[in-house]
Order: sequence, then structure tokens, then C-alpha cells
Amino acid sequence: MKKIEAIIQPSRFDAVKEALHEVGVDGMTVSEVRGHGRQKGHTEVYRGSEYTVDLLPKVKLEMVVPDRMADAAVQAILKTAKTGKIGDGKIFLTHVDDAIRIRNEERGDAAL
Amino acid sequence: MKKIEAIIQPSRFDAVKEALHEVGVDGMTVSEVRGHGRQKGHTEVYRGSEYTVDLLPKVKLEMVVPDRMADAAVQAILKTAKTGKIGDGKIFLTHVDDAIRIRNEERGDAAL
Amino acid sequence: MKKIEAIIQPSRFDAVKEALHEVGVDGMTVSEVRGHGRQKGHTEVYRGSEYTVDLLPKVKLEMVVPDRMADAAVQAILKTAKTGKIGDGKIFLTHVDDAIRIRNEERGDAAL
Amino acid sequence: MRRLFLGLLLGTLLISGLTAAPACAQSTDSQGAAAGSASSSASLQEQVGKLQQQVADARSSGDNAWMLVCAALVLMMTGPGLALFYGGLVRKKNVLGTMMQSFILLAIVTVLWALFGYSLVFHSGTRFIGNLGYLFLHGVGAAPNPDYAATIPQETFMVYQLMFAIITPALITGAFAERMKFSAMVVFMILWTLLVYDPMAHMVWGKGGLLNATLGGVIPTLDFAGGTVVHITSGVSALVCALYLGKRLGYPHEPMPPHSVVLSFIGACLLWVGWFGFNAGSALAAGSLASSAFVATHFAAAAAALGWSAAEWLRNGKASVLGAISGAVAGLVAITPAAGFVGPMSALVIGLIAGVLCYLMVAKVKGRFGYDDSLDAFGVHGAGGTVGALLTGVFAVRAVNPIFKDAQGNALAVGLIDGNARQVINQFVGVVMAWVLAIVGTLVILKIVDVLVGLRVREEHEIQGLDLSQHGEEGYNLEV
Amino acid sequence: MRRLFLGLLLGTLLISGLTAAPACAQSTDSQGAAAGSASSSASLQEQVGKLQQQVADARSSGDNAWMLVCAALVLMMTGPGLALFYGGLVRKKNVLGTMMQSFILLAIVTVLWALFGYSLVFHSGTRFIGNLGYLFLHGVGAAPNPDYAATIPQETFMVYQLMFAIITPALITGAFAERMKFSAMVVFMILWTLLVYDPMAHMVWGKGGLLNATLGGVIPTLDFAGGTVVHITSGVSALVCALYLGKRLGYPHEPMPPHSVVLSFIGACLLWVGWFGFNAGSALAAGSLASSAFVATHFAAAAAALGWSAAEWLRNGKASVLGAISGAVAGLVAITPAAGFVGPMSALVIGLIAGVLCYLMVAKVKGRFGYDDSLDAFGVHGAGGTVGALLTGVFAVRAVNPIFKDAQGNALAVGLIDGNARQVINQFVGVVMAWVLAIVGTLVILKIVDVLVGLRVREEHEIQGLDLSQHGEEGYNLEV
Amino acid sequence: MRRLFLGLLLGTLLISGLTAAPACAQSTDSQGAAAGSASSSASLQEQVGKLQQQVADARSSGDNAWMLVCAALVLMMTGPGLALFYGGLVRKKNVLGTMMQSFILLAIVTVLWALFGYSLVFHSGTRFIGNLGYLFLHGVGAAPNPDYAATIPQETFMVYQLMFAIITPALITGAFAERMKFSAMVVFMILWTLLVYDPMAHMVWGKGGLLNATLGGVIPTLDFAGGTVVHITSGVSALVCALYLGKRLGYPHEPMPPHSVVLSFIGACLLWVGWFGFNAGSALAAGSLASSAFVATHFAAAAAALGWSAAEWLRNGKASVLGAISGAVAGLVAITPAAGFVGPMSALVIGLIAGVLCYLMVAKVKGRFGYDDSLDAFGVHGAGGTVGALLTGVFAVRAVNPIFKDAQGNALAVGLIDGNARQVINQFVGVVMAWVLAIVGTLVILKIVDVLVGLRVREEHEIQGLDLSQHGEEGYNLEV
Ligand SMILES: Nc1ncnc2c1ncn2[C@@H]1O[C@H](COP(=O)(O)OP(=O)(O)O)[C@@H](O)[C@H]1O
Ligand SMILES: Nc1ncnc2c1ncn2[C@@H]1O[C@H](COP(=O)(O)OP(=O)(O)O)[C@@H](O)[C@H]1O
Ligand SMILES: Nc1ncnc2c1ncn2[C@@H]1O[C@H](COP(=O)(O)OP(=O)(O)O)[C@@H](O)[C@H]1O
Repeated sequence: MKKIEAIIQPSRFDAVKEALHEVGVDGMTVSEVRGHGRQKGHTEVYRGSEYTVDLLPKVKLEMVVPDRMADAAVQAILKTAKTGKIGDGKIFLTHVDDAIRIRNEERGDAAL
Repeated sequence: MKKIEAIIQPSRFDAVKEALHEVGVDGMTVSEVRGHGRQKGHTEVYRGSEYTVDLLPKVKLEMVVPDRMADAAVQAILKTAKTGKIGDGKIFLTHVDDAIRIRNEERGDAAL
Repeated sequence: MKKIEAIIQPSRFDAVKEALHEVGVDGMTVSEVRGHGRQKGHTEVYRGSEYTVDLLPKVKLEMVVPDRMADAAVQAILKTAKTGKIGDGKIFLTHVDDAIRIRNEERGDAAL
Repeated sequence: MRRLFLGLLLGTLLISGLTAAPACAQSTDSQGAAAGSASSSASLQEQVGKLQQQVADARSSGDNAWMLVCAALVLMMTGPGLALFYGGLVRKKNVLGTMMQSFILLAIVTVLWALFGYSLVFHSGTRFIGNLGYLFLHGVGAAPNPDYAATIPQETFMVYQLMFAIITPALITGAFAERMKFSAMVVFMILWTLLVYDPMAHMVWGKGGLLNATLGGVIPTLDFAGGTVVHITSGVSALVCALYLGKRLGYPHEPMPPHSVVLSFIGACLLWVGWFGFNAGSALAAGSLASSAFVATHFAAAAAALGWSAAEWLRNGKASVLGAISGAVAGLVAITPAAGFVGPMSALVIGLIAGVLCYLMVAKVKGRFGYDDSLDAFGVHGAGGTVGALLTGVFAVRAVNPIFKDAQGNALAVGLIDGNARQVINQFVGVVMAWVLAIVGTLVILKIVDVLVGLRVREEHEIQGLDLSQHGEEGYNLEV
Repeated sequence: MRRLFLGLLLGTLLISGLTAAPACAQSTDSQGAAAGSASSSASLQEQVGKLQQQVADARSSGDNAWMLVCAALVLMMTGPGLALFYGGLVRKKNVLGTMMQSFILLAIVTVLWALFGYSLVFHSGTRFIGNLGYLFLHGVGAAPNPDYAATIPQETFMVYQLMFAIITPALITGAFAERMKFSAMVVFMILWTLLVYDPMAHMVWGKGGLLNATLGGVIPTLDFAGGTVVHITSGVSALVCALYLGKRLGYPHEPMPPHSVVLSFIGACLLWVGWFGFNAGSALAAGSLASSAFVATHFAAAAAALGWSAAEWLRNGKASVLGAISGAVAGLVAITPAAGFVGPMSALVIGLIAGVLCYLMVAKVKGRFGYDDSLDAFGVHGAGGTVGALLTGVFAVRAVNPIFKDAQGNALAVGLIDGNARQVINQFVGVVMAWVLAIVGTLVILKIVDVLVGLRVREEHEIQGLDLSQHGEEGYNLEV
Repeated sequence: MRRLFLGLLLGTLLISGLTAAPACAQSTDSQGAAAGSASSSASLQEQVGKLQQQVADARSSGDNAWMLVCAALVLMMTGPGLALFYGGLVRKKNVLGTMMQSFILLAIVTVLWALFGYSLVFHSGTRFIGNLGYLFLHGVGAAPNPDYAATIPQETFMVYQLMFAIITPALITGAFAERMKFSAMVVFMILWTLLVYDPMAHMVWGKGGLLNATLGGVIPTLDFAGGTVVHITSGVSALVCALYLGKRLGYPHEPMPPHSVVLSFIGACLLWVGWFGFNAGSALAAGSLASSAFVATHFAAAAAALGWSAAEWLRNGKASVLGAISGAVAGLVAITPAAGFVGPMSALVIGLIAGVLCYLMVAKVKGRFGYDDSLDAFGVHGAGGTVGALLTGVFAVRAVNPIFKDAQGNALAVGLIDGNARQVINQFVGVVMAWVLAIVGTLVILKIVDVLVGLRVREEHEIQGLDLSQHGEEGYNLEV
């Protein structure tokens, strides 16, 4: 099974979630993160002292899916998260050894 | 060495931490995440406009352990995080290549 | 390519970011986490009821880099994040299968 | 620490030893002194003459104390009250931008008022606007203006009324929250104050104004503390703004829950507290009319909170906190024109009606028509103000406020339940005037501002939020 | 922006040119007018007669101004004051539910008070409860009720006292925080107001009440602003609730730190500010007794904050913010019954004692007995109120308030240090009455409500939190 | 610590025993009398005599109502006002520590004031400090002190002035925020109150003080509500502290943005509201001077908010919320000494100047010199206070306040624009005195405290934050 980690623009999150749902990915874990990359940040000024914020709010989705679903999931994300502007984010794919559903201790693909 | 990632109910966190401690897992990194899965969320209504929240608060534990401890750790989590209801969460196991303790640059299992 | 996950002291974050920038690592994703380890926490007392906080604020950096850059990145982190005191944090290295830049669907090292 | 402390103690004792000496001579009772001691030589007539002045001063001292406090309370309604109420309702990224809109109005309207606003409203002039006799507050000083308030310095009256001129435009900002350019807002508000608020306030409250009930108006409309002047003008203008600017990106599909009902709660409570200054202060003196208006205000707020909560409970099975506080505000809005005219039981009824009605406006009507009145400025202030203005015509009674008198000075019937059905019509006329002025004025101003500076922020700025895009700041920086 | 600005400036100048004309006639000095100009023809006696009424009005204006402000201040104590103080102390998931309990009481108690509550407390009746002469506030209007306050409209007195009736039950909510059903709370509070508050308030403050010190009571108990009526009844009822409902899930093993000491801090400060309305307002006039009560209130709060902080410092090596603000509240509670009877130095002593004592209650006693008085409503209000009521018997002096007089009108000793040891016993009786009434009344009501609707939320609702489970909302939605 | 504590307790009891004595005999009850029925048998003269007392009481009732409210408002400025303003500006880890500094001063300064502070300031004594005639508030009761305020109980005056003594040291805490030990702060403040505030306040406001403008001072300096006494002393001492303590770790490289501009916003608004008590209350009565000061205060705040915002807009292309609220505070600071002396248009000018100037201080000058005045206590209060004190000499006019009179009682010119150029020099002398006293006094005290307890927290404590290291708490616990 594969873990898909997608870092996306917060404003695209709802669309991405929906698209994933459509290709059959339901389980996911979401966190608020801040991203640093090519996208340039902004400057804030407090009483004359400027400071540059180059960490921008992003949403990180993590979902572990059976190998066969990975592609569809990635496509769903790409389709909905892309705005074509710098800062759209990244997707990373990693191999996961095992998954366990805590509720009933199911393992492997069945647990996803 | 293995990374164990457990997404659990916030209310079970203290118990899980304790159980892990007992089997010898001390180091871990914890984050607040929101989970999406089979567990159905709830509806909030603000001035008559309803909206459905299907992202529920969860706690994510990440711990990297030597291979031989992985099983004990997983069992400890299962034992304490399980309530038997939908939404109890998942455990994922991944292979980790190396670990380094920043303080003294120890590597490998010694760093855990 | 490799994913470097570094859990560091929040007060070292700016220095680490700068050092990584210097060795050519720009993209990274940052999150606020809480760490549990050897570093002992502190006690808070509210109206006479004490409680021990053993989860301390840490910053987690995640960056996926081409294999050849991994070492330099790790060194940069070690150099800047180390204070020599317990609680300095850990670095974990994992193999990543693939990376995709959402904006233009580039894949592999080119996406980083 | 210990040593220091001992040292201090010692020092203190030492000093006290050195100087304790005679001291506290302060004995001759000087309380009476203020009134002047009855010098036996002065003729009684002289004493009485002097007393009359002193009594006037004493009366003024009580009334002025009250009115200054009320002015401070009404300021507190805008900042922090309304700013928090609205600030809590928007998304985190817009909290500062939203609060700033109220705050900058504090500053801008104050300056406009000092320069010419007060004059345009309260100097006599035409039926529709005052003239510039009080330009730069010329002649507005310690002496009372008996047309408006005979027992307090005109300066007090002026600054008290200023607070109304501040909060009224601030109420509008709820309608275009999260999407209007700051610069556009500033220009819009300057024009709106001049073209909508000042005329309307003059018509209702200014000497010789068209709708003034006591100072020579043609159509005597009752508006104790600003149902037409404050709430209808702002609420209806809000609706116009919401329609003209269009919806927020993502509305209504994306959830846009309040980022902090806690902030809104604080704001609502401060609005409630401040509203006593608004309504009871509109008696312009600390007499029993102020007490009556105070009670009516409080009762209407309470009843409306229950009304909204009950309606919600029936419909959703739960009473929400946002509902309860919104209901209270709706009740406060509706009682505003009526506060000094109705008895306590009528206030309960008015509040109850307003609570249920505004709930329906916000939860049903808005959804049906689909406009994006983001923070329900129209649903609460427009609707609540209108129903309040009309119900004032129903529930006003001479027993509370004998405002209409015949030639012999006998009190005449005031509202419908008092036997004066006509008043409902007068109220209706006042309401229509306010609606028309607000709609036309606001449309014209929006058009002007749209052409001059553009109304809406750019799409990416709307996504980024007003705080960063308009002000270069963030509301919260909670990372370590 | 720049162009617009210029345009505006130009426009302004233009208008000023057009209308600058004559204007500012406002010249005839009208300051004296209020007092009536001394028409030489009127007989002196007539003038004096008229003056007497005007003086009464002037006096009333000052006192009424004060009392209306105090009413607003006491409202501010409940919302946002207490709501924030309590709201900050609970976990995030319960913040709205906790604040809502205070807020809905604002609404509910107001309506009950308007319908019959005021009558039950302040109309004369039996020794234990008033009769229904003031039902629906019949006869409660502009005229003062000289039994209670001769210089302010009875409506003012009524609404001021209402604010006490609101905050008292709201204090109880601290004991059952984070686990009581909203519906159960509502029913409980309606009954509690009727069966505990109204009788107790009548006994102590109502004309002919059993414990009334000046209006025909049998056992003259001193309670200036509500030590027995407000703090003991609420604090002891709180303890009963905490015991009856049982502990929160996880208590005391799971940590349940305040989710925002910042909110509690704001709340505590607003309580302090509002308490001046509570205590100094209880003089029911703006004379020197109000000043004295104001000073005593402030001093006790300060001393108690230091007392609690010092105790903490000794025990933990640190003074906490939560400790300092809790101490201030404890001092305010303890000085409440005493405020209008004791001198400033005694107030410092009372505050200091209360600060240390309440700290011990909360940090030691509670732990030993193991009840879950979640926000220490008993530890602070029950204990602080009790010690304050007793110390009032010790420190009350006629120099501050000559409340007891002999037949010749000479002031008699008031408290123990004034030479009247008996008063301590009277205070003790008052305290016992309040404890007994609170315990019995609350137990009965809890039983009833438990049977009717059930007291506690379901376990999963308690875990989910009151905000979502009871109100369908969240306090904070900080995600973008 | 423990022993000391006992000593204090003992001492207090002792004092309360010694002074509980007779005290001030509560003027004959005039409450019911107010309406006084004209008994036809009483001679007219008697009636008039009685009326005179009643008029004095009525007057006092209005003024006392006002002054008690003002005292409450000024308390609200420190807590929650200033505490929030400052608390929002620091990083999250220091929010409680910062707010605690204000709060503990509420408690400490109150006790010091009760014991000897009031006496040192307001009892006559030398030109530099009062003597101990009012030790333990001996003789400070219901009777007015006509030297200061003839129409209110001296107790009211005392507690009102206390609120100024509280907020002044609290302002300093902005300079050493995020790095000073709590224990050091406590000791520093006790000494500072004694050695800087009390003398300065006596010199300017105390009878016979060197700079007192009306009660026998040598160099009549105008300071209506505390430009020199409050803002210069605190602001300049703040600068000294910032320099002495050195920069925060990481300053200025690490970003240290305000953790919650929202909190600061609430604080600033409450400061604005409370400032009416501060400035208009300094009229010490509810007459037209209070109204005038109220208006000047409000206008200056508004103009300064615009001034700062405009300056920012010009320089950064954006007006920030933090800028607008900082500007308002700067305007309030600058108008403080002038409030009761200048007309409304002058107030606008003063505000505008202060807004721009303080912006430059904070955004340019601070950066150039590189000191770490963390929350700009010097930039706003030191600079704003100084410019305000000087401009008072320019804009003060007899038309607003005829403070200087010739032998015949004719009003003399007051400030420069009134024709009295000398006053600017007097103001300058006052300013210099305040600067010198603040610099020298603060340096000495810092040295002492540094030796005794050490000023700065340990490095790891600074990183951890004051909340945890000094108080063992956290401001927010938002995890479920
Ligand atoms: N190498 C990386 N490792 C981890 N996260 C990355 C990496 N590169 C980019 N990111 C994440 O992706 C986000 C978008 O990347 P950025 O370079 O700004 O835009 P783009 O991918 O469009 O060039 C960043 O904000 C960061 O969160
Ligand atoms: N495939 C997945 N990848 C990542 N996280 C998942 C996945 N499936 C579930 N989760 C996490 O586990 C939580 C519980 O899953 P859910 O389906 O609701 O309950 P259950 O596992 O008991 O069926 C989710 O809220 C989510 O955070
Ligand atoms: N095995 C582990 N898995 C995941 N995170 C860990 C692990 N061990 C330590 N950490 C993280 O590293 C941080 C520092 O570890 P700690 O043991 O306190 O100090 P040190 O590494 O210097 O001995 C912890 O707070 C935690 O966030």
C-alpha cells in the first residue's frame, strides 16, 4: 500500500476532498501546516518594524491507499488542486508496510 | 527501524501514552490533526445556515522504534486506543532508513 | 529521493531554515508539534491542582530532497539545531517513491 | 526581597515619626461650603436668587454626569462592542480588517462631525438639512442648547450625538464584510455620512426637521433613540451594499463559520451594556424617563434573546449561543425607537416579536433571496429597526412620555393603544423616508466610489484575507 | 484616493461658502433658565416652594444617574464579566456552553422578575416572601419607593435589583460546569430563582423580611450588598450541585487546565470594575456612603489578590495569574456584605483573610474532600461569602454607617469592634438561614429536575463537549 | 517573606485598632429630606437654610456620581485595558506574565496608597513631598477636601487619584516586557511609586507643590490630567529600563510580532473609553469643564489615529490596525495635560501632531538608536507626554479654563495663543523636572533592585517565556 501525502492550498481543500471521495478514497488525515518554497511570502509591518513571512498556510492531506488506487487518487488531487500558480504544492508517494484499523484490528488493505 | 504512525481519539491519548511508556517507548511526536473517514461528523448551525463538519479532531502519534519493539508498541496502542466504535483510528507502519539524535549525532537504533 | 523529517526546538527554527537555504534546500513543510522524550517537562498549577506537562512544543520540518542532497541537508540541520541539551530533537530519513509538483505535474527530482 | 521590604517598612515608620506632627487639621466641615454659608446680612431674596443658580448647577451636574457616561457607553458600543461582535463572525483572516472598519469610523466621523456634521444635523436650516451655523463647532460650548437639552452643556449634547453618528455607518460594515477594499470603505463612509446620515438625523431630530415630533416637524415621527435614523438607514444601506457588491467568493457553498463566537459574545454583551447609554441616554437627562427607557431596553433585549432561542430550539432542536446573542441585539434594535415611549410589558412584547422576526429574516428570508448580507446587518438592523419603528406607533403611551400636548398642556394620546391610530401612519411615513433615502443615497454613493476607487478587493486578496491584503497584519500570531 | 480627497475638501469649502450666512444665533444664555428666572413679582414663598421641588429633582438626577450606571455595571458583571471568567476556566470544547449559561439567565431571570420576581422580593408580605402587589410591575414607575430608596424612581431600584437576581444563579453554574444538560439548567434555574433566591432576598432586603436590619426584621442581619443573599446562597447551592451531579469524566486524573486564562483575566477585571456598581451602588444614592463602599470594595479586592498570591508564593514558589485574579474575586465576595459598614483599613483586613482562606479552600480543602466544584463556585463564593458575612459583624462601625439608632436618634454600636458583640450572633443566624435554605432548596430542585429532564449530559456528549452537543456550535473555528 | 507577612498583618491590625476611633460623623441624613415638604409653619429663613444644605447635597450627588464612575473607568484602563493592550503585543508565551504586571500593580499600589501614598502626595508638606498627616487615610472620609474638590467626599477624591497611581507604573512595564523577573518587577515598582511617582505627583498636584498651578506652587505648570505626572515619568522611566535591561534575546533579528492584535484592539478601545474618566474626571466635578475635557480627549484620539494611519499609509502603502490603535493612544496621551485647557479645534491639532510624531518615534527613531523599548512605552508615553505638556502651554486658553486670575478676579491669559508666552517656559521647566526625576530615580532603583534580586530572567526562562517560568501557567491550553 502507498501513502499519498499532498500539500495543497487551503482554498482548494474542499474540492480536493470531494474529488478524492469520488474516486473512492474516504479515509484521510488532515493537518494545518505551513509551507516554504518558491512561492514568495508577504511582508507584515508592526509599528514600523517589517518582517517577512515566508511560511504560508497550507493543508496537508495524508492518505494510505491500496497500491491500485494510488494513481487515481493522485490524478484526482492534481485535477482539483492545480491553479497553475506557484505555491500549488506537492504530492509525495511512499511505500507503507502495514496498516491496522484500531477498532477491529483488521490489517493490510482491508484496514484502509 | 520502523515508524509507527497512530491516529487516535483525543480522549484516549493519555492512556495510550502511558501504555507505550510501559513497553519502553518514550520518544514520540504528537500533533493535532483532523480525520476524515467512516465516522460521520456533526452539523453546526450558525444563524440558520447549516454546515456539516466531517473532519473530526484526532491526535496523531509518530514514533520511530527499533524493529523488535514495533510489535509491542502496536499492541500497546491497540489495547488502549480501542473503544470499538467507528472512528477509533488507524496505525500505519513504515520503514525508516536512519535516525539521528541531534544533541549528540548518534545514529541508528541508538538514536531512538 | 529521501524525506528528511527533523523535529527541532522552536527557538532554533530560523537558524535551521537559513542553513538549509544555504545548502540549496528551499522547499519544506513545517508544522507545530509537541514532543515527548527524555527532556522532562514542567509543572503547571491551577488553583492548587498541579499537573505535569510532558509534551513540549517542537517544530517539525519535512523536506523531500534528491538522494545526493540528503547528507548536506542533515549536516546543515545538525549544525544549527544542536544546543547540546536534552530535547534538541531527532532527524529521520525515509525513502520516498515519487514526488509530483501539482502546478505543472513534474515528477521525480525535478519536482523538488 | 526580604531585606528590602523590611527597609521599606522601617523607612516608612521613620518618616511617619518625623512628620506625623500636627497634620490632619482638615476639620472645618466644608460640605455646606459649596452652597455658600447663609450670611445673615444678605437679604433673603438674594439668597434665594443665588440658590436658584446653584440648583440649576446641581441639576446640571447630575444630568451632565449621566450624559457623559452615556456618551462613553455609546463609544464603547462601537469599539470594542460592535468591532468584536462583527470581528468574531468573520473568518480568522478578516478579523482585523473587520474591526478596523469600525475603528477608523471612530476617527473619521469624529473629525467630520467636528468640522461640519454636527452643524448639518442640529443647526436649524431647511426641513432636510441643517445649515452651517455650527461650522467648526462655533458657538457650541458650555451653555446648554435648550431646544435639545436644557440642563447639560451643548458640548455634552454634541459629543453624545457624535457617538450615534459613529456607530450608524459602522453597522453597515457587516453587510460587505470580507470583501470590500479599505480605501473604498473610507470614501464610501465619508459620503454616506454626509448624504444619508446627516439629512436623516436632521429630519428626525434636528430643529425644524421634516419628521421631528416636537421641534416643528411636519410629520411627527417618534424615534426615541434612532430606529429610523440609525437602524433603518444603516440596515437598508447594508442590503443595498450586499446586493451591489455581490457575494463573497465561495458563498454559500463553502462553509464560513464565525472564527470566534467567543469574541462575538463579548461584543454582544458590551453592546447590551452600552445600549443603556444609547437608549436611556436619549432622555438627555437623568430623570425618570431615563429609568423607563433603561428598563424597556433591558426587557426587550431579554425577551428577544428568548424569542430567537425558542425559534431555534423549535427548528433545530437546539438553542445556539450565536442565536441568543443575535436575538438580544435584535431586541435592542427594535426597542430603540420605542424605548422612551413604551411601558415595560410592551417592551417585552416588542422584544419577543423582534427576536422571532429577525431569526426568520436571517435563517429563512436571506436564504431564499440568496443575497450575501455577510453578518446580517440588514436582517437584524434593517428588519429590527423597521418593525421597531412601526411598533413604536402601536405601543407608545402618554403615561410613559406625554410628548404630544394640546393647547392647555394636557397630554394627548401617543400611540395606537393609547388611542392615536394616526401615529402608526406617521411612523410608516418615517420608515418609508428612511428606506428611500438609504436606498437612493447608498446606490449613488456606491456608483461613485466604484468608479473612483473600485469597491471590491482583488480575488487573490479576498482569498488571502483583508488583514494581510489591506493592512499587512495578522490577527493572531500564535506560533511560538 | 488623492483626487477624491481634494474633491471633498473643495466641496466642503463650497458648502461653507453657500450657507455660512448668519447662523449661530444661539446666544441668549439659557443656563440659568433651568432654575427659573427670579421673577420679582412672584412671592418669595412661591419661589422657595418651587425651589424645593427643583432641589429634589436635582438630587434625584444625581442619584438616578449613579444608580442607572450601577445597574449597567452589574449587568456587565454577568455578561461579559462572569461569562468570561468562567468561560476561560473550562476546556475549549465547553466555552460556549459555559458562557451561554450566564447569558440565558440574563434573559430568563429578567422575564421572571418582570412578571412576579420583583414583587415576591420587595413587596411587603410575610416574613419569608413578598406578596403579589407588584405583579407585572404594577405600580412600579417613576415615583420613588421611599421604603427602599427615596431619591430615585422605583423603576431604577427595580432594574438595579434585577441585576442581582441575574448574577446570583449565574454564579452557581461554575459548580456543574462541563457536564449539565442545557435544558436541565434552564429548568433548575427557574425553580431556584423562585424557591431560593426570592425568599432569601425578601428575608434580608424586603420590607418586613425576617432578617431585615432596618425595615422591621426580627433578627437584624447586616448584608450591605449580598453576602448572604447572593454569595452564600449561590456558593452553597453550588456545592450541593457538585455533590449531586458527581465528578466530570476523568476528574481528577485527567488534566483539565483552563483553556484560556486570558479570557478569565478579562472577566475578572470586568468583575472588579462592575463590583463597584454592585457594592457602592447598594448605597442606593450617590452620597458619601457610596464613596465609602467603593473604597472598601477596592481595598478588599487588592488585599485579597495579595493574600492569595502570597499564599501561593509560599506554597509553590510562584504567584500565578489565575491565583491573583481568583484572590481579587474572593476579596470582592467577602467585602460584599460589609462594604457599606466598615472602614478602609478593616476592608484591607477582610480582603487579606478572604484571599488566604479561599486559596486554602480551593487548593487544600477541595482536594481533601474530593468533590468536583469545577470552577470553585463554593470555594470562592460559599466560603468567601460566609467569612464576609461573619466579619461584617466584627468590623461594622457606626462611624461609617449609623444604621442602628436609639429612640433619640443617636447612633448605636453596630459591630463587634464598635461594641456590639451581639451582631456577630445575628450574622451567624443569617448565615445559617442562608445555608439551610440553599441546601434544602437546591436538593429538592435537583431531585425534581433529575426526574423531569435528567441532569447530566450523556457520556459521549460530555466527551464531545457542551458546545457541540448542547448548542451545535464551536467556540473557535480557526482553520482557514 | 513569611515573617514579613506576619509583621504586616500585625501592623495592619494594630493600625485599624488605633484609628477605628470616631472619625467623620456622617452629615445628617438628607436622603428622604430631599423633597422636603414645605411645612407652612417653618419660617422662610429656616426653609432657605435647609434648602442650602440640600442643594449642596444634590450638587454633591451629581459630582460624586460622576467621580465614582470616573474612578471605575480609570481602573478599567489598567485592568483589563492596558493589560490587554500590552498582553496582545507580546509573544504568546509571555501574555500572562505581561498582564500580571499590570494586575499585581492594582493590588500593590492600592495597599501602598492606603498606608502612606495618598498622604505623601496630597497632604501639604514640603515643595517636593507631602507629609504623613493622612497616614493610613486618617481623616480622609466623607467630608470634602475643598483644596482639591469641594463638592465630593475626600474618600472619592482619594480613590480616584489612586487609580492614577496604579496605571502610571503599569505603563512602564511595556518597556521591559518579556524579560524581567516578576520578583524584581514587584520590588522595582514599590520603590518607583515611592521615589518617583509620589514626589512628582505632589509637586504638580499637591498643595504647596513646587509646580502646582493653583495651590501655591512656585512654577505654575499646567497638567490637567497627568502629562508630566503620569506619562512623562512613566515613559522616560521606561526608556531607562529598556536601556538598562538590554534587548530581548534575538531582538531585533528574530521577528516578534504581536501574538494577538485582537487583544490589543480590545485593550486600546477600553483605554479610549476609560480615558474619559481619566481626563474629563480630572475636572473633579460634572460641570461644563468635564464636558470640555471629554470633547478634547475624544477629538485628540480621533485625530491622532488618523495622523498615525496617514503616516503609515504614506510610508507603507497601507494603514494598519495596530497603527490606528497606537495612534489613538498617542493622541490620548498627548491631550492628557491639555484636556481641561484647550478648545476642540486645538485638540484636533494636538492629536494630529502626536499621532504623526509618535509614529516617527516608534518606526524611525527607535530603530536608529536600537534600544529595545519592547512595547513602545517611551515612544508613545514619553514622547507623547512631552509634546502634550509643551503644547498645553501653547493652546491653553482662558475661555476654556480661567485658571489664572488677577487680584480683581479677572481671567488672565493662559497659554501662548491666549497671549501668555511665558507659560511655554513653565511647561518646559515642568517637563525637565519630570525627565530628570524619572531618569535619576529609575536608575537608582534599577541599581538597587539589580543588586538585591537581579532584574532579568535567566536565558532559558526568557526562551521558555514568562508565563511558565514566572507563574507556572500558560495563557492558552487549546488542545482538547
Ligand atoms: N522539497 C519539499 N519538501 C517538502 N515540502 C515541499 C517541498 N517543496 C515544496 N514543498 C511544499 O509545497 C509548497 C509549494 O511549493 P512551492 O515551491 O512554493 O510552489 P511550486 O511547487 O508551485 O513551485 C510549499 O509551500 C511547501 O509546503
Ligand atoms: N486511509 C487512511 N489514510 C489516512 N488516515 C486514515 C485513513 N483511514 C482512516 N484514517 C484516519 O483514521 C480515522 C478513523 O477512521 P474511520 O474510518 O473514521 O474509523 P474506523 O477506522 O474505525 O473505520 C480517520 O478520522 C482518519 O484520521
Ligand atoms: N523515537 C522517537 N520517535 C519520534 N519522535 C521522537 C522520538 N524520540 C524523540 N522524538 C522527538 O524528539 C524530541 C527530543 O527528544 P528527547 O528525547 O527529549 O531529547 P534528546 O533527543 O536530546 O534525547 C522529542 O520531544 C520528540 O518530539
